[in-house]
Amino acid sequence: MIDIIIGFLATIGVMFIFLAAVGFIRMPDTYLRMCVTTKASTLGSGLILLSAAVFFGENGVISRVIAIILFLFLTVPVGAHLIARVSYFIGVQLWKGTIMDELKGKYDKQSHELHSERELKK
Amino acid sequence: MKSSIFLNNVLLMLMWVILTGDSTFANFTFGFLLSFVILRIITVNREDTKYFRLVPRVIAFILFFIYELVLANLQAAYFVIVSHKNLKPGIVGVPLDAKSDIEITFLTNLVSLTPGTLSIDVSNDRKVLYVYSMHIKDRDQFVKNIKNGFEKRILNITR
Amino acid sequence: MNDIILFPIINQLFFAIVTLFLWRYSRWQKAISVVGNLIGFVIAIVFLLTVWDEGILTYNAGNWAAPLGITFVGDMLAATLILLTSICGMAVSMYSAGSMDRDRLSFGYYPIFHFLLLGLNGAFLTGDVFNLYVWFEMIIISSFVMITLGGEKRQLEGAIKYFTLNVFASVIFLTAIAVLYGLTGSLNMADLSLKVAQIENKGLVEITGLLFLIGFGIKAAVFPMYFWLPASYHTPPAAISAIFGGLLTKLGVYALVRTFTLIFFDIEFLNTVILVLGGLTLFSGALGALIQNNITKMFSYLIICHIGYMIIGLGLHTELAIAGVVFYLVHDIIVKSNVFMISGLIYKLKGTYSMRDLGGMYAKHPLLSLIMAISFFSLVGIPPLSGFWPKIAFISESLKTKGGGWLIAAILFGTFMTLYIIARMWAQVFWKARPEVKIRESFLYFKDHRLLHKIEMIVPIVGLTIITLMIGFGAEKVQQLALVVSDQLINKQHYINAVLGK
Amino acid sequence: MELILAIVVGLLYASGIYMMLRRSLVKLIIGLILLGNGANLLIFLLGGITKGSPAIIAPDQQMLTEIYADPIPQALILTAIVISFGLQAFAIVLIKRAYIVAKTDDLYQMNSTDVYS
Amino acid sequence: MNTIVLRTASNYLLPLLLLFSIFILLRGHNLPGGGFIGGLIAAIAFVLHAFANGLNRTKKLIKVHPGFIMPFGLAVSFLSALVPLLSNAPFMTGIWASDPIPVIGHIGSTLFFDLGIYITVLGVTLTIIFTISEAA
Amino acid sequence: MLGAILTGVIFALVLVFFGRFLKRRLAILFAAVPLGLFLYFSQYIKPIANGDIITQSVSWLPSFGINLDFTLDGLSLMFSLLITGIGFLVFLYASEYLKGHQYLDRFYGYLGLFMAAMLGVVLSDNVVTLFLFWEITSISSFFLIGFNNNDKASRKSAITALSLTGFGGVLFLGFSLILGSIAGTYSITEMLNAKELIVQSDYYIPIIILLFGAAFTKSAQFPFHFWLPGAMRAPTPVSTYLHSATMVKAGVYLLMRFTPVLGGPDSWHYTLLAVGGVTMVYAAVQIVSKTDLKAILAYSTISALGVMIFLTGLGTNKAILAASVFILVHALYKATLFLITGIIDHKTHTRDIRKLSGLRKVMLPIAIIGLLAALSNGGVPPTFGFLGKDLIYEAALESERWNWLLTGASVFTNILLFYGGFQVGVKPFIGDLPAKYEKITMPKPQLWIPPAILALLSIVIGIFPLLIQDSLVVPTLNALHVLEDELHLKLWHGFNLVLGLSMLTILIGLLIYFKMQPSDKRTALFTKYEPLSPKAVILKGGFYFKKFSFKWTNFFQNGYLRNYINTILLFLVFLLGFLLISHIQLKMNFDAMTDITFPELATLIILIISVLFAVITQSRLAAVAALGIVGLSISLIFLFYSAPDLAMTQFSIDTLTMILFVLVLYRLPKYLNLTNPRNRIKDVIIATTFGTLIALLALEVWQVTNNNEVSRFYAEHAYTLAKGKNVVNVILVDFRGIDTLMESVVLTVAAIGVFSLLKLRLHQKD
Amino acid sequence: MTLNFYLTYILLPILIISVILIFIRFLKGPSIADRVIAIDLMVTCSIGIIAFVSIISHQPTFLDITMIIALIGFLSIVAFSYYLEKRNKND
Ligand code: NA
Ligand code: NA
Repeated sequence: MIDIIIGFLATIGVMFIFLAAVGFIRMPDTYLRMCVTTKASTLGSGLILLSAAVFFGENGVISRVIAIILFLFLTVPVGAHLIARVSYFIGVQLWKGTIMDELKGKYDKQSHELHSERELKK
Repeated sequence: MKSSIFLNNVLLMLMWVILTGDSTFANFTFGFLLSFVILRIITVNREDTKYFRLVPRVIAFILFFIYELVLANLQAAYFVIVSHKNLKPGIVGVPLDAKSDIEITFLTNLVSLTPGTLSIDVSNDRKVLYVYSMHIKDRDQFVKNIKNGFEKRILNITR
Repeated sequence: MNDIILFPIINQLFFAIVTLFLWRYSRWQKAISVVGNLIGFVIAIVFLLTVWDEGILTYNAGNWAAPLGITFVGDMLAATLILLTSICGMAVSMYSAGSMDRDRLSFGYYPIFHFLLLGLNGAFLTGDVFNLYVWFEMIIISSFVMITLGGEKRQLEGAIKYFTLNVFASVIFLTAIAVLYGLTGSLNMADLSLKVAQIENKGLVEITGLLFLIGFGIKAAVFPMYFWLPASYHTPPAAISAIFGGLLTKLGVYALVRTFTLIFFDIEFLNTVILVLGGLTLFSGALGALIQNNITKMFSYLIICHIGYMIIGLGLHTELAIAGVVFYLVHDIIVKSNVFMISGLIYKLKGTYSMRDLGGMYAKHPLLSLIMAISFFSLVGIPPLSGFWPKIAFISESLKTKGGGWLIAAILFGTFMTLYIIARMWAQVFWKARPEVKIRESFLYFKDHRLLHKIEMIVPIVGLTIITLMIGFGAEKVQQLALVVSDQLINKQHYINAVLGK
Repeated sequence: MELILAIVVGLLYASGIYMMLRRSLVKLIIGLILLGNGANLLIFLLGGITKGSPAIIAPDQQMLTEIYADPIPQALILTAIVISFGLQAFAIVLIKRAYIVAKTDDLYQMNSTDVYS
Repeated sequence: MNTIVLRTASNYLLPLLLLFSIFILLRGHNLPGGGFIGGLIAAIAFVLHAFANGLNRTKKLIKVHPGFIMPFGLAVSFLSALVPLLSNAPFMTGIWASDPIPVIGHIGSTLFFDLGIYITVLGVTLTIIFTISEAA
Repeated sequence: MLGAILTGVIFALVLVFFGRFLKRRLAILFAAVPLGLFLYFSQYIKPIANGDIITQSVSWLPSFGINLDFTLDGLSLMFSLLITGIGFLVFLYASEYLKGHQYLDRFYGYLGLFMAAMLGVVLSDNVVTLFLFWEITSISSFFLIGFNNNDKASRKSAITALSLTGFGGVLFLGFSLILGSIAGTYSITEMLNAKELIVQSDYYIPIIILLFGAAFTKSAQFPFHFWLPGAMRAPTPVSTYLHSATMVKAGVYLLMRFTPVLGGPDSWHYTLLAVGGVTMVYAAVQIVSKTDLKAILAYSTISALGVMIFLTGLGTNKAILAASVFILVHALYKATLFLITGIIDHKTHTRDIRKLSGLRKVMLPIAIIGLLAALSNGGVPPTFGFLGKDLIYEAALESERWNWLLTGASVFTNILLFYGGFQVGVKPFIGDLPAKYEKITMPKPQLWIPPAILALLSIVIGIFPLLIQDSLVVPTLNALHVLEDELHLKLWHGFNLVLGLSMLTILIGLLIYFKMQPSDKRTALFTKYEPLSPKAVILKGGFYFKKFSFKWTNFFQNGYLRNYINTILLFLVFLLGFLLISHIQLKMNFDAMTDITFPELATLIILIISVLFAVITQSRLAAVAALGIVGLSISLIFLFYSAPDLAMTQFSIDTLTMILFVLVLYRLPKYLNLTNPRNRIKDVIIATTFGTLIALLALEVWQVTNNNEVSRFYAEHAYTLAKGKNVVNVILVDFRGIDTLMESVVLTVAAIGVFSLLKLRLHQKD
Repeated sequence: MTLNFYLTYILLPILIISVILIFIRFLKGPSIADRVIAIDLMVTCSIGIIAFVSIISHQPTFLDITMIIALIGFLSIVAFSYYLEKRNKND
């Protein structure tokens, strides 16, 4: 039974990661690639860690795994946000199929401040 | 103010116990003292923050999040595996009701964690969150989804 | 009494930490550093006397008997070098107090200086080959910081070469340690001495020896591996050049002597290589020095040239020749440090290192010139000054080697060239009337220094000169010391027994 | 495995050297880093690699009982890694300072201290 | 970097990571970890904070110049290595309290030694990264 | 004897410190020092004439086998008396000659040091101590020649002189040590017993080559003679003392001293004969082209030294006798001539013989002294010079081979020496006195008494040769182990061939003196052949040597770091390859290797590709990022092989490095300048070779099994003894704690370095 | 089929292949952001790999490494962003 749980969690985890990897290779622009990878990999690694927690079944291991997962959930999106933001700064091009860009022209080139006005109907 | 430090302290103490995986009384005490010292070192006029009072809301939230996560992942899987030709990606500005640092951060992180969307930045006046999405069928619906989904639930917890 | 071994290390570490705590207070640092080095000197003397009386001392750090932990070994070679280091340290510490600018002093000069001395003391004392690597790294990182301290263009350009080649040497050293550990499973040098002797595949032993030779050879500035030295040694302030010129290259020589007497003895092929390299080092250094106009650059090449003697001595590998190496080390460390401090003083007096622009020293500062002359002519080895005596051993031992004629020729050539170079320098810098040279703006000339600073610059030079004279005229004592040292080195069983307690 | 590891070590040494021979200071430092990694792996390889357990004594034991990875090379590498980190940090800043002062990172233009003057 | 998200995250990460670093330090003697890696993590905590909030704020937090942390750490290691000399044991000998205390386990001079390493590495990493970011 | 030498040294030292106060008035008292020493040595004349040999041995450097052994035998005594006697006169003379000179104290200091060293040379019985004093004579000569150091030519002459004598000194060093090793002793007296051993050793030829080199340079023999004319830049007392009477004779002394030890083989005799012969003739010919008094004296000195070497080379009893006597003869007359040249120079401010005449009208006593010296120099009876020349001719005639050639050469030389002596000692005083010299008066007694004494001695000894026969000459011969049965020095030998040759010499000498006045044409002729002179050739050689030095130095030290690395690497690869190929059997034991799994393989492949990527990519940032992947892969490898601590540290450090890189990179330019393709290919080849060798070495060493008893100890006792379960950490903080402590010091230093590199700005340039 | 076999010979290889795919993207780029993301992804994947290794070799201690890897991987992302932003600002 335990083995099945472990196998199941690990399989899902690996699948997520594999999905992320394929997406990462296939997606046409940087933003899309970011979109499919960040969470998939986080989730994937988290699940694999969980399976390890189940496998060892010790208090210490479980508590540590939970800590790691929490930590991942806290940091990975922040990282994604940072790199996405900076990609936009450095002018990484959006894919030609992109339908809208409401960020356009809102960044101050000098101070990197982001404005909310213009075009925003409250 | 004092209570916030106290709460922080307790939180850190728990963290310590989790990390060490040793739930004896002595370890609790040690963790408390340690956190006390650390907080003492780092606290410089930080704003008071609120803490979750409502456990049920948290649990509901977690379940909701997992549901969203799986759903979005399936959607992403479809696009990755089948084709990305008919994707309609774009950047959308989502007006924010969330005000505090923690609320905004929570929200942006959750948006990022959900497959298919990615928070790019929050405007400096904290009014708008710019979100990249890989597939926008309807802009307004998309904004509404976020506001009614994640944002509302987060505010429920934090306020 | 074995505790005394660790005192040189503890002392320097203590003063490094104290000066680091005070790193913005340059005046305190000066005083503390001088005191620290004075204590170091006393320790070194007690240490030498103890080893002299009681034979090789060992100290097992952490109370782990060799070869389990790191063992420090105080043999006569180590004790001698520690004494020399402490003398130079004392001199340069004081000289720095007078000559080093405020900016450098308040950016960690003294802590780094003590770390450097710490590294040297540690390297001389350790009986563990990996620990030796660690000390080496401490020394090179300290020397990197010292050589770039101030961050001027020429300093940096020199430092890049210095850095690259020295790090490369460290990598080779580390490679050699890897190979050695792979072959023997041991790091303790006494233990290695026994285990390497048992290795059946002598080819591998030769290769390991070769790696050590290259790694240490680069650091000792042996031909064809010395390029970093002329590129960099003349770039920092004189106090730094003094400690570099006096001690750092000699560290490479020390390491070569230690490994090639203790671990890789009797490898004929490598000994031949060492002899050839020694000769070429002499030759190359002399040729380089001949064509220099900048006096510090000239002395840099002379460092290389004179390393050649010691390398030849090592390659000859007889008891007398090793004694010669030790004697030469004693002489060279003191004199080279002094020569660089003297150059710095000349620079402070005249504002230039260029021989073309220098002159008139003798007319203006006769007594100072005379003191300087003693060091210069010791460098040449005019008997009975200090540089002469070890050559007796090198030449007479060369006779016993195949191709010794070439070695003798190289030794004589080096001697003659040094004589010529120094005489020419003397004529240019001391005799010649000073050409018209513009007074430099924003340059602190010697005359503008405070009296205390002037004294702090002159006293170490006079002190080292007196020591030089003592080495020259007390050659008998130094030679007796050198013979004891070399006896311990050649009959390595003493060392091994002391360490492994058999 | 050892064969390939040896090849990797050789590759690290070779590419380290190759990078050190380039004109850019940045490449030079990259070269040194690669060399350092090569040396560490060499210690690891020659220390005798094992797929045993880590050199950590089990909670209920007094000593290592199973086949364990030789801890000495590990300790040596740890020290070596940390030391090279110090050197690398310094080197990286050296590049920067050199660039500020000399306005170039081209090694061919840093010859002044060797030229006869 | 001027982003709320990172700022908020780093404010929460800072105490968490400091805690974690001490955890890593204490368990080093028995499990992977130790002073070096612990000090590194502590430094990373402050560095993250600095990236998010600007150096000046972080410096205010630390209160002393990171340069002064280094000699402090060295002094701790050095003294813990010297202590055995008082009881006539060689330099660096491990001195152990007779009974293990809860949480930390055996208290010995090597623990203080590792603590010194921790502090030194913290000081070193902070000094290096702060200096570089200031100059960058 | 040590006392005598020390007296000179102490004298010099006292002058260094107190000279300033003494030099004004009391300079004349300095002469008391050599006088006292002269009297000291005089007391030994009698004992030594009786066959005693005075020895003194002071233990100095027993572990080198070097002691201060002194022997006072006839030869040493003769030289000692010369050194102190002429020294006394020169000291006296100089007190007036350089009166009021700013650096008179230094001058006497050097002179005192020289005197001490010269005494050391002639008294030492230990060949290394002899070398020691020999070098000091060279150095003090250097300082004395360069005494007028504002004059560029003086400095140049000093360096030339030091180069040549220093070169000789170096050869002497080689000579003394090799000889000492072969003989098994440094004592010259003891070497006499080892003569057979030495002469038959393989090193005999090298030994005498080194000895000759030392002696010929010091004694200004062809082709090394040219430093001596240059040395005339020194003040005249110096020329008198060092460069005619004493130091230059040190070479002759050395050869004579070692004749009993090394003499005998043909190589010895013929070399000396040839070099001495060529020198005496060559230098004598040069005299006729010179118009400067000191230049004439310089060449005649060289020629005379040639004669001495020539006689030493002949080596017969007669020849040695002649040489011994000639040393004295020459010292007396040549010193006189130099001293009066000094007086002339002092009074007229010229030394050009074309401008000098009629000085007898104002300085008659000097003229008489000059004439006497010239007569002795010319070998006119009844001077001492006549005696000396007779002995030379006798010796030459008795030669076993080529006696006519040798005699002819001697006669020819002596004719020209005669000419030179008259040019200096007679010519300035005869003829008309130019108007501008009419005001000249007699010099102070300190200036004319010394030459007068010497000139008188030349006459007195000439008339009464017995004064020196048994007291000096016979002991000298005894010291050289030459046993002249019945020595009778006398002026008159009857009418014989020797007398005829003497008369012939004088006649032709006079003839030339009157017929061949100095002419510009002749000087021009000599100038024309100047490029062929040894001086020109050797200086040219020096020039080319310097050029070669430039080439050699700049070839290696060319400023390009890549060349430095390449040179070291080539050297390493060459030796490593040689050793690997010649010693190693490349046999692989594949069975012992661990199996590779897919994750490991993939990690290694990623590692390899990212390394290659870092090397190839043109983007610095990409390269740095690739380094991050290298670090990650390596830490995975560490993990696969159960090294968690390592994996952790490796990963952290590599990431940190990457971060530092990234923070630093952004202001740097792109990779703008690339190495040219040819160099790149070369680099690839050398780098690959190096990498391959390391890989081979790794495999080879890996196959050697070692016995890790230390790690077994750690595994067994880490917990029980060091209370830690993570053995790696226990090693780090306990077993090898020093490493870790010092490693943290390394980090600290690096941090300080980073801080100072980026923050320190110098306010004051240096 | 045991769990160990399943993990070792099926899941782990898939994970490794994913890493290789990510690595290929790293090599291809094209923007530096892609490379940075690739590194981050590889770091995250290695957390998975380490978790597998610790299960397969029964070494729970290996899990501790993942914590440090996650932590430091995050720092590198932050630093890269910091750098890219600053570079952009200064251009
Ligand atoms: Na460490
Ligand atoms: Na550790």
